[in-house]
Amino acid sequence: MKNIYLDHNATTPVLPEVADAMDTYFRKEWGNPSSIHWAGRGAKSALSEARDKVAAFFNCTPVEVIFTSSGTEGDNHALKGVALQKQPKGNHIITTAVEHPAVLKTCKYLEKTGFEVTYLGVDQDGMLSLDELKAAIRPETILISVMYANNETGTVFPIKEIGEIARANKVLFHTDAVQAAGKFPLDVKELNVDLMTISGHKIYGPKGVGALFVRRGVRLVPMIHGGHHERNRRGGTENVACIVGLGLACEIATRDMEKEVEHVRFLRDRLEKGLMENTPHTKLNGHPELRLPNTTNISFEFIEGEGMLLNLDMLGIATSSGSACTSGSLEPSHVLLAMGLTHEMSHGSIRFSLGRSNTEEDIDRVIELMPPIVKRIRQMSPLYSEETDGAAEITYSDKCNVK
Amino acid sequence: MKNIYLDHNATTPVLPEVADAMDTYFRKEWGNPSSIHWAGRGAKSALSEARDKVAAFFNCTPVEVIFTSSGTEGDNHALKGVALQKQPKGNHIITTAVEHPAVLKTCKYLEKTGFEVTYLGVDQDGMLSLDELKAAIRPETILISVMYANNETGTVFPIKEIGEIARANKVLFHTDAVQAAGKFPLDVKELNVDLMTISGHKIYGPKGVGALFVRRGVRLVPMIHGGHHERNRRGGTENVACIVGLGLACEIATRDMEKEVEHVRFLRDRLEKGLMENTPHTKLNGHPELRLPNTTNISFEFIEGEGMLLNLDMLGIATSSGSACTSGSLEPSHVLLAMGLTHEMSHGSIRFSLGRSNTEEDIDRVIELMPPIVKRIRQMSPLYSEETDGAAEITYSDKCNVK
Amino acid sequence: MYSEKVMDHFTNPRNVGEVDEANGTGTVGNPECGDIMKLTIKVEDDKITDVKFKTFGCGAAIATSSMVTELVKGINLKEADEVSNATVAEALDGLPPVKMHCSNLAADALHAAIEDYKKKSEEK
Amino acid sequence: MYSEKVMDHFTNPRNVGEVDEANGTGTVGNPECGDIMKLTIKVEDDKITDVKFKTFGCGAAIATSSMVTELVKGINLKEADEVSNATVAEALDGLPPVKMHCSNLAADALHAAIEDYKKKSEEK
Ligand SMILES: Cc1ncc(COP(=O)(O)O)c(C=O)c1O
Ligand SMILES: Cc1ncc(COP(=O)(O)O)c(C=O)c1O
Repeated sequence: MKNIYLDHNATTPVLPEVADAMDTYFRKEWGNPSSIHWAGRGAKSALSEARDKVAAFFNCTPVEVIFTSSGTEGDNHALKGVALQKQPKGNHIITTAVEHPAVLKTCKYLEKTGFEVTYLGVDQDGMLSLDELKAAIRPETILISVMYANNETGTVFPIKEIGEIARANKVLFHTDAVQAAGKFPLDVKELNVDLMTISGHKIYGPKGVGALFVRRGVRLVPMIHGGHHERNRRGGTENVACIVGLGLACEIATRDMEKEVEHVRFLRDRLEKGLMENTPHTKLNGHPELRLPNTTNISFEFIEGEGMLLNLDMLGIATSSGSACTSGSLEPSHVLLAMGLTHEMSHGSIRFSLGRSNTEEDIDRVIELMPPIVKRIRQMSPLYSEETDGAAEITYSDKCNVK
Repeated sequence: MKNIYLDHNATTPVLPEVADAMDTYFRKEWGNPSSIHWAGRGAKSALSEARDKVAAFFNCTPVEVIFTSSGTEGDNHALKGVALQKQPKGNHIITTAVEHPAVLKTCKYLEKTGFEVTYLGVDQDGMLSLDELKAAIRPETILISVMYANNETGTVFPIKEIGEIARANKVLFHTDAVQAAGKFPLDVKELNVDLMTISGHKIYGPKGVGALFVRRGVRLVPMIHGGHHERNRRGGTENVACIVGLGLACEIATRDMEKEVEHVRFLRDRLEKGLMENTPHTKLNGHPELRLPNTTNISFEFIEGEGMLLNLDMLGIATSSGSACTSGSLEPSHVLLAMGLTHEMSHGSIRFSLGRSNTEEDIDRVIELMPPIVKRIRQMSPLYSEETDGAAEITYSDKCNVK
Repeated sequence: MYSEKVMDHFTNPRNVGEVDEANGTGTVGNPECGDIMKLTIKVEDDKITDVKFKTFGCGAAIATSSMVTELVKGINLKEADEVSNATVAEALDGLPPVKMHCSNLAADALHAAIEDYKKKSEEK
Repeated sequence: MYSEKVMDHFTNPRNVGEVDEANGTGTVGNPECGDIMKLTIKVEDDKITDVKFKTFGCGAAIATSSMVTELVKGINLKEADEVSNATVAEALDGLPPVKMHCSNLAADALHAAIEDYKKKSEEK
């Protein structure tokens, strides 16, 4: 039975041509790019070619690119780097309630060290309000950080407009474009952004590498101090092979974008329609139009996501659940809660995120296999009544079983 | 003409078996280890196996290992993590004047943010004094960070004794073991260390990955905030392939250590003797006995290192010069200056660092090729007089040409 | 992530549903906590002659629910009282550390159902 | 890192040494700065008829020294006055940004040597 991978927002397979390109930098050109002798020269020029490619991806100059070890590091560096640099001038940061933990947890940390953070809310489609954003700006606001596209729902924020507002108010603007990369052009000039984060493994490149665009003239306190790497902005011997992989992945992403977007959008729409028509009591999470073309996030009422995920996995279908039972309690998605979903509905969400290798047959198989899974799990749920095909009557205890 | 690589302290070639092991995690097991479906499971167990291997290398438990993106990140995380965590209790850190920039620059940064740092000096062999260390400890001392072996001279510090002093004074102890790894056993129990940094690319593993040992019970403020990775201690999707490479490199390092140390020591001693006997006016930098078995650092009087390095490079011989003309001025090595060398002698140093692939023929070739290079460059030097084969009479202007 | 036994109980859960003419019901958890479990039992002569569960929760929650019904079917109330969270987790060959809290649910629901039965019988 | 021209001048430096019967000497730099250059010239009829250098410094420092001697050999003092750091760097097809400071040395040494010649001729 063929496996079907529908979790491209979690990670994407590395393209064979990317893996091939990297291979050289493990086996032949293993030199340290800081060395001036023969062993370092190949690595050094590879680094510089990769930087050119990433700069082309951002539509910026190569010196405006800092290589990082992940999207998470890029987000941390942008936020803390600006915050510490601008601390004397102001201590207020604006972000949204639906950011990735890389931004949210960093903001929580900054709050502990004397910064104030406004978390903008979103409406039921996961969209933020530009008026609320404008109203949140204060004289002491030093940074706005708003993601380009949400990883859970795919909702896309109006980055260009936010960039204009930021610029008009002389506030720096960072966007986490980890999920938007490869799906929209990331033109930092067009978008008015000062800082932008991307990650290799979401665009068919390797894990453990990313890049941060930092507009010329924007100074950041470094996060990793050390040698003269990255023009003194980020210490540490460069991960040459992974950086080469990132560069090539960016190049290919641009080359294939149009075709891929069309491909995944067609399949995604088919999947979404098929799933929602075949199963009662579902709800689409995310903006109906302003959404990543590859993402559909659906809540299945009365049941919890992990069960569906496990059942799908047993059939070889990889998806992701908004409900993460990782830290000792079954945490519902902070994104879905921010959109006003109840806890039950948040727990019952499944994210399908498509990619270049998916086919129409894949999608049709999922459409066919999903309803019996949902039915089976609903039969186990105390929230569901088979007789009425609706909510069961149940009284909750008010005590949580979680310590 | 065969290239001869004598710069293993800068970076080592990736072993083919390490590259092979990594390949699987780009081409087949590309899943996200946080995913619970089929695509993530292989990556997750690979991560856990690699962690076991690194834990064995440290002689610690797997939960005491945090994977990082470089030795530099490990050093930063150890220093800032302890500093910020312990800030309420004390603000004094002790380190040495000869640490790697990953430690020194981090200390300089911490000094700017309210910490006090004592930089212990070293004697002419690059050795520190335990009495001075003891005397430097104050009630508000929160951390001692002393490298295991110096990357430039190879001088090895008495880590076990320093660990005992730290423990007796209830001060945390970090050691940067990046250069010692693979040359000495890194038994954290035996050595009394609380934190230890290693880096993949110095032990025939990949660049862009490292590990930090953090003794159970030692809490650090995270440096990269994000998801639940590394038990909430370091956010970011894991660089699975590079981590697998690091794990295997550690395993092989232990397996081959004895043999390799004997091999490089024999060749290093031969090289050192050959070079110093064949050329007048040289000086060995570093401790005569307590030194990495693969490293020899020699100052050639009257001349500057880069010229020698370039000439050697033209013959296919890769070495490194203590003199780095990188940041707008010809900076002499801070390590050699701390050992009391004059600026000229610091500028005139060349580091030869050997590795497993070097052969006796390699070494003999270098011994043969070096003297004419030195002679040729000396002839160009205003500090050298051919007639007397000694120092030339010269009066300096006191103004520097560097702005 | 899960042991084979957990996956077995998750995939083929035993005793799903509600006992006809149950004389004890225990509902624990609520949507805010994440997991909800409803256990119904039929007690005859101090013995649990039938037991069924309905659970809203993750794989571990379903498996522990299923396991607890197997553990207590046919045993007397005194023995059932001694079934703890640890008993259930052990019977499943362990749970991933992050899921340990789920096993609290199953034993809690059982004890709530027994409590309910006792209260009802006293009321009679 | 270095252009071909730099490597050529570094590998085959022109005019190394000290001019016999030099009538102008310029020494610039000191060990603390890193680079030291000593330029000796022989001036006849306002023309630099011979010039040689000795340099302690990195590859760029040696190449710029060599280049400056080539540039000024045979030209008159007025033309030599106009040789600047930029002239030398350009003649070498550029230097890496981090090495730009080295090219300051060569022109400085030249001007110091001319200065020295002029002072000496006045003294006569
Ligand atoms: C002693 C020492 N510490 C730290 C580092 C930094 O490690 P990395 O190159 O992985 O950033 C190095 C090597 O550059 C080193 O020699
Ligand atoms: C929106 C967003 N930001 C940041 C990240 C973090 O990137 P990385 O996985 O490279 O740490 C992710 C992916 O996990 C993401 O989806």
